[in-house]
Amino acid sequence: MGSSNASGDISADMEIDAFRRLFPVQFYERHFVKSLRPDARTLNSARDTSVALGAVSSANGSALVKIGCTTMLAAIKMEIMTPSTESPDEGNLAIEFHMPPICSPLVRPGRPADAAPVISKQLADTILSAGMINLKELCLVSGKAAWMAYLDICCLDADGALFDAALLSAVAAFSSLRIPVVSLNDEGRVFISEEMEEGKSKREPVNKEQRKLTLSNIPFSLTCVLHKNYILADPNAEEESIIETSVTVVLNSSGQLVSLYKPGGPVLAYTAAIQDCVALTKQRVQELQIILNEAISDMEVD
Amino acid sequence: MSSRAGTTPSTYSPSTQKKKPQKPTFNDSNGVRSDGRGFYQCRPAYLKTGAVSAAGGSAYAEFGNTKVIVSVFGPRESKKAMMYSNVGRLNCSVSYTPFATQVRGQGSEHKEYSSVLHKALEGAILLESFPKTTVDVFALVMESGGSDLPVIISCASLALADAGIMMYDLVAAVSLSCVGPSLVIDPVLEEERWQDGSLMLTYMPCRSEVTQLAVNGEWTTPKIHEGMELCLDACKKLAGIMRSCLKEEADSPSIQ
Amino acid sequence: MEFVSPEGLRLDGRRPLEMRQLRAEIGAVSKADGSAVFEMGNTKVIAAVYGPREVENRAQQMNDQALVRCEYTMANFSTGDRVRKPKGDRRSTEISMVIRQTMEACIMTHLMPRSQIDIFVQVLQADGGTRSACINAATLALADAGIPMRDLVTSCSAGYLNTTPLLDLNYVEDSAGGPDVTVGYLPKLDKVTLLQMDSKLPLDTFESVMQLAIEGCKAVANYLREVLLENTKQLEYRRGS
Amino acid sequence: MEVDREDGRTATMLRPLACSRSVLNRAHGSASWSQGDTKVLAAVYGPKVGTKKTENPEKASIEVIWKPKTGQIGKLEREYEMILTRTLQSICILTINPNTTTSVIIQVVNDDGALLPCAINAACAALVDAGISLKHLAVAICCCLAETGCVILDPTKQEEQKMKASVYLVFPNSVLSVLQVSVTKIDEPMEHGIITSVTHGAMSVEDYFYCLKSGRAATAKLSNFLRSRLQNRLPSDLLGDT
Amino acid sequence: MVGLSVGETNFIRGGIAQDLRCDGRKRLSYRPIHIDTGVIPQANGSARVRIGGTDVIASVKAELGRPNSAQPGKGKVSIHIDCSATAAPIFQGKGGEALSTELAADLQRCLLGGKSGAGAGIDLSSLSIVEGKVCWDLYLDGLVVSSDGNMLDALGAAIKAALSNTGLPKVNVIAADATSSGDQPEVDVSDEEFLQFDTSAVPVIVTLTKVGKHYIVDATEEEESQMSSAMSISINRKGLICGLTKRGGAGVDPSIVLDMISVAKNVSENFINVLDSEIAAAEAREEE
Repeated sequence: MGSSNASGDISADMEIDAFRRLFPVQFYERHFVKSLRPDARTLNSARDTSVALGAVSSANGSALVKIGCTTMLAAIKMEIMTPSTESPDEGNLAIEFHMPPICSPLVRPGRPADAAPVISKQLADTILSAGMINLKELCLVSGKAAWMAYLDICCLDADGALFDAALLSAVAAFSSLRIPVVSLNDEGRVFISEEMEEGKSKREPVNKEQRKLTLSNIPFSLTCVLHKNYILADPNAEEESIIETSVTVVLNSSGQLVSLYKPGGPVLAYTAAIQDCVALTKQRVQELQIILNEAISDMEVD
Repeated sequence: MSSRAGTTPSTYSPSTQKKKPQKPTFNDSNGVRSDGRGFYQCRPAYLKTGAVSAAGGSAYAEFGNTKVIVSVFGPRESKKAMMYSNVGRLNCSVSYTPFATQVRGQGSEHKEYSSVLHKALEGAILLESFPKTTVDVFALVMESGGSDLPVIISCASLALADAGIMMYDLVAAVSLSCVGPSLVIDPVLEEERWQDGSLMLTYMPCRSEVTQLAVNGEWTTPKIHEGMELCLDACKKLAGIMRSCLKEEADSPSIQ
Repeated sequence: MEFVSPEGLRLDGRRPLEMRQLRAEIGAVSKADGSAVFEMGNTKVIAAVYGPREVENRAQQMNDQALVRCEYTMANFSTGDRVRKPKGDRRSTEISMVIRQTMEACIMTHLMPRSQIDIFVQVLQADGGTRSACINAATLALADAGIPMRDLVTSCSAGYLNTTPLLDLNYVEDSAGGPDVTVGYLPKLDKVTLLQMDSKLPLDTFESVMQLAIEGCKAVANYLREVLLENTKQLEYRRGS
Repeated sequence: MEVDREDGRTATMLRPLACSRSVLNRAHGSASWSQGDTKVLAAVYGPKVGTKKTENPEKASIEVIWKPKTGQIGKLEREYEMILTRTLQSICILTINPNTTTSVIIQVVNDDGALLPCAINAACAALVDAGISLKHLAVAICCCLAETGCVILDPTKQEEQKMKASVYLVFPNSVLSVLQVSVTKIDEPMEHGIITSVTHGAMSVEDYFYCLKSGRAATAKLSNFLRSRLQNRLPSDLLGDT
Repeated sequence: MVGLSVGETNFIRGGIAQDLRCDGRKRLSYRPIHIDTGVIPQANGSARVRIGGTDVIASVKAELGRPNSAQPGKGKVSIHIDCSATAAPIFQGKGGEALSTELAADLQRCLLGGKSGAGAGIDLSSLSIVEGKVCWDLYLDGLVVSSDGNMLDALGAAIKAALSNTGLPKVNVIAADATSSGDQPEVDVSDEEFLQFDTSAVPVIVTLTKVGKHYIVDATEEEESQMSSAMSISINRKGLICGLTKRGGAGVDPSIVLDMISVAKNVSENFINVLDSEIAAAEAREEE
């Protein structure tokens, strides 16, 4: 890459697009000096975020989340399993993050994206360690039957901050989750009881009141990228590809730090930077909480 | 912080206990289907281009509960190191999300649909306009609600148009089911489950060309004639909707 | 289990030193440059040879010799119980390699530099001795394709069960777990190019078993030669008419 | 604030360290690193011609292949691979050999807690052994937070499972340079900057910074050990050149 | 891939236009068909069909299985096709997979009828033994040994021949009244009595390949390389259409589609008769 001086000299008589492609770092730095980003955001602000619940009717709970252009579709399907002997009164949670080839030019069919299993793992770690879900609530009959919640998150459009969007969609999908009312038959198999069927449902449903999960300590995250002394919140794909140091902070709604994730990167994070990131995340948590609550109340009105 | 992942136990999805699945009955006298449509009435279509910003072109289609996104990438370098070719390549792949179907699936590629999609679009694209390179058409079925394949095909042709790939014409696709004595167009999942036969037609209305036709089940010649007529008619209407969707997109001031 | 009855007969009625019925047919695949069907009793394989032709993968091209490739596949219905056989499992990769090495040794690869020869063998019915049958079929196919060879490489197996050396094991005898010696042999040069053995065998017995397999190879070679001569006559006749 | 540890260590005590270099003949560089019973072997091949997928005309690329002790590679291992790749990328001088790939192969010999930090230390030592140009060394440490709020360092597997939360941290080793490096505009010394941070479990923000502090304090020891091990073999004229 | 020069291309196309193809056939005539049955002894039924240079083998294997809960009164049939690398080098490794799955899907569509089983060539309810408990699972395996065009028709014919060669062992249910649900009833598979399979309803597949303005049947590989599109139509003895697929990207006018269907119908009558007599001859040869 050319030195910054060289680029400075020729930048005057260069098309903006060409300059952006050839000297991306310099292009971005010129914006940063003015506390701006190429997409007209300030350094610390996140993109527009929207949450729509119940997007998939074939699932028990689902949500469509957009952060800027990054789009995530999360859906939960509930299935029955026999709980493990170590924890007979607990259900289980399986979280999978998919990057189908539609989401990004970098993903080709047949070869899963490198990022997908990593984000999958991060999501599972975060959701379980945040203590958002009490697995005991997923139990139906102790030692016999419990719910296995399959949470699948599909990335529909990858434009940076995938983890943030995925986590938000996961949380939103859980808040839209309606557990079906089920009963047990003679063979110990669980089936969906249909209340409307002439009212004489022979068997008492096992989970009459347990239709929703109580979500406590909901985790929210914010990814920032670090470049020199600048901290950019909620990067898009272009910013992520140019600035390689990223810090993802996950805080839950009670203010606890669930994860501080900085996988390498050329910029070292000093205490001050970390504190700034945490502070930005705190603000973001409040924003996201409002957005999520609005989405939930919207759904309940319907 | 203990990792709960590991061996996932075997699970099953609780199904409704019914005595026996009932074949849907069609009241011939009034000709109304379970969702209130007439036999020859398609579901309302919602189409939108530019659904995926990362793609060269994309489209979203929603026909009732069937929801599909198609992204088009390219023309770009062929990933497979292949011989020189003076026409471009079309590469199609259809996949389902794990939650698209009633029973949770694997979310893997649907090979058969991929190949039909390829065959349906191939004839509409000017492959010689991008020699040596590949255009990738990737479809994701977010929710399966019946007539998935025709929706994918129509949506893909819209996405190709959005990506600016040269085409002779838009490809519109419609399927119909033969349930008992009656033909129902644009069937939903429940109707597809009980169909005695099916017919899917992909059509370029301006050129009046059938690019793909798949028939299954037992048909007499007059019935095939009737079915094709119905599909052709529906394709023409659908193509009109697709065209107006593209026009709207072009007229509206571009945000990007 | 008794594999040789007191009367000296094997399970399928053969004598210990008797081979199964051989049958060969040249030119079963119309589009191939050379092809052949080879049967040893119930084992039936088909081989097709394509080449010498341009090397597909430039990186594999060799400037001093031809590239020989081989693929061995089993049909779904080739064995008694129907199991889906994924292509490229360990067993078929190993057999592919064995066949390739055996054929490579007898093809005069240096005459065809910068080219590629593909040998495809397809097992239609498997009843023991598939790898021998494949080698024999491949030899015929190569000869049919007119590819220069040092000699007609032939192969035959021999085993040792119930203290009796047995020629040309069938599936039941093969799966008995006894020693099984497969030999690939160049009859004119009197050289062994392939020698494989499962299980263990005392050294002096081994020699007699191997000798038996070599005798089997010679018999196969005689038969192949006849088939090829017959085929050539046919070609000549057709050309003359 | 004292905790009882099964092996009798105090909270901030590390397990015995061991490091040997050039343990493999064929590899361009290799090292084995152990902390107590956790032992990792790292081998470096390269810089070599890159595959088409990883080739970058401007930068050398680094790939990490994680070989678990037993079984198949899963999501956890993929995550480790990614973290290692990005951590190593940040300490290597990538502009020297563009268009090349350097492979780092990590073989887990035994896992008794703090596996990822141990692997990072091993990889770093192996890179030095292979003569790959580095900006600085990196040292990794695992801090665990007990329910009581006290921090223990370098936990065993048993301890790791008992704890409420844990933090893996990677710090740079202080640069000993003849040239005056002028990058430190910040008032903190360079070795206070975090290269990598991975946390598990929920904790308060204060607890995290407390872990950070404890981790930093301990890395000095680790750095010294690493440096002393690497210096053993280095001809004296190369010293101070990193 | 067939590499043809411009001259060869013109020769093939010109021949087709003049109703005189390279091998002397007319547009709607077949190459000689040769059928052998019982070629795979360990299968329940098998057949080898050669049409010109195309050589395919089909085998039928029947196993006892459990019917699908959605269709308790029906057996199961699965079709699997393999393209052997012997037929063409491009089929080596996984190269033949795409074509194999496509052929299998087309055959499935043509032979098994609609989702409800209406119009199926193979009557699935005849495979049921005890409703909801035991049924026959038929595995139809096809192998393309040598290919010179028209593979789908050849495979369809081979499967038809293999099915008529199939004898399913008679099954006697011993303890059918096992009331305890979930238990599989005991069955006895006879090894003497065999039930012949009824194949009268199995359709034939006629592929019309469109070259230029004309359509031909039974195209060779060279002719197939010149096609703009092809229509495979499966027709049973009653003249009903049991399935239809189109190959090739180029579009065709709807009226041409209908014309092709009627042409295929005419051709099929003759083709069914030829196949039946060939199968009968093969069976007779096998008896000897």
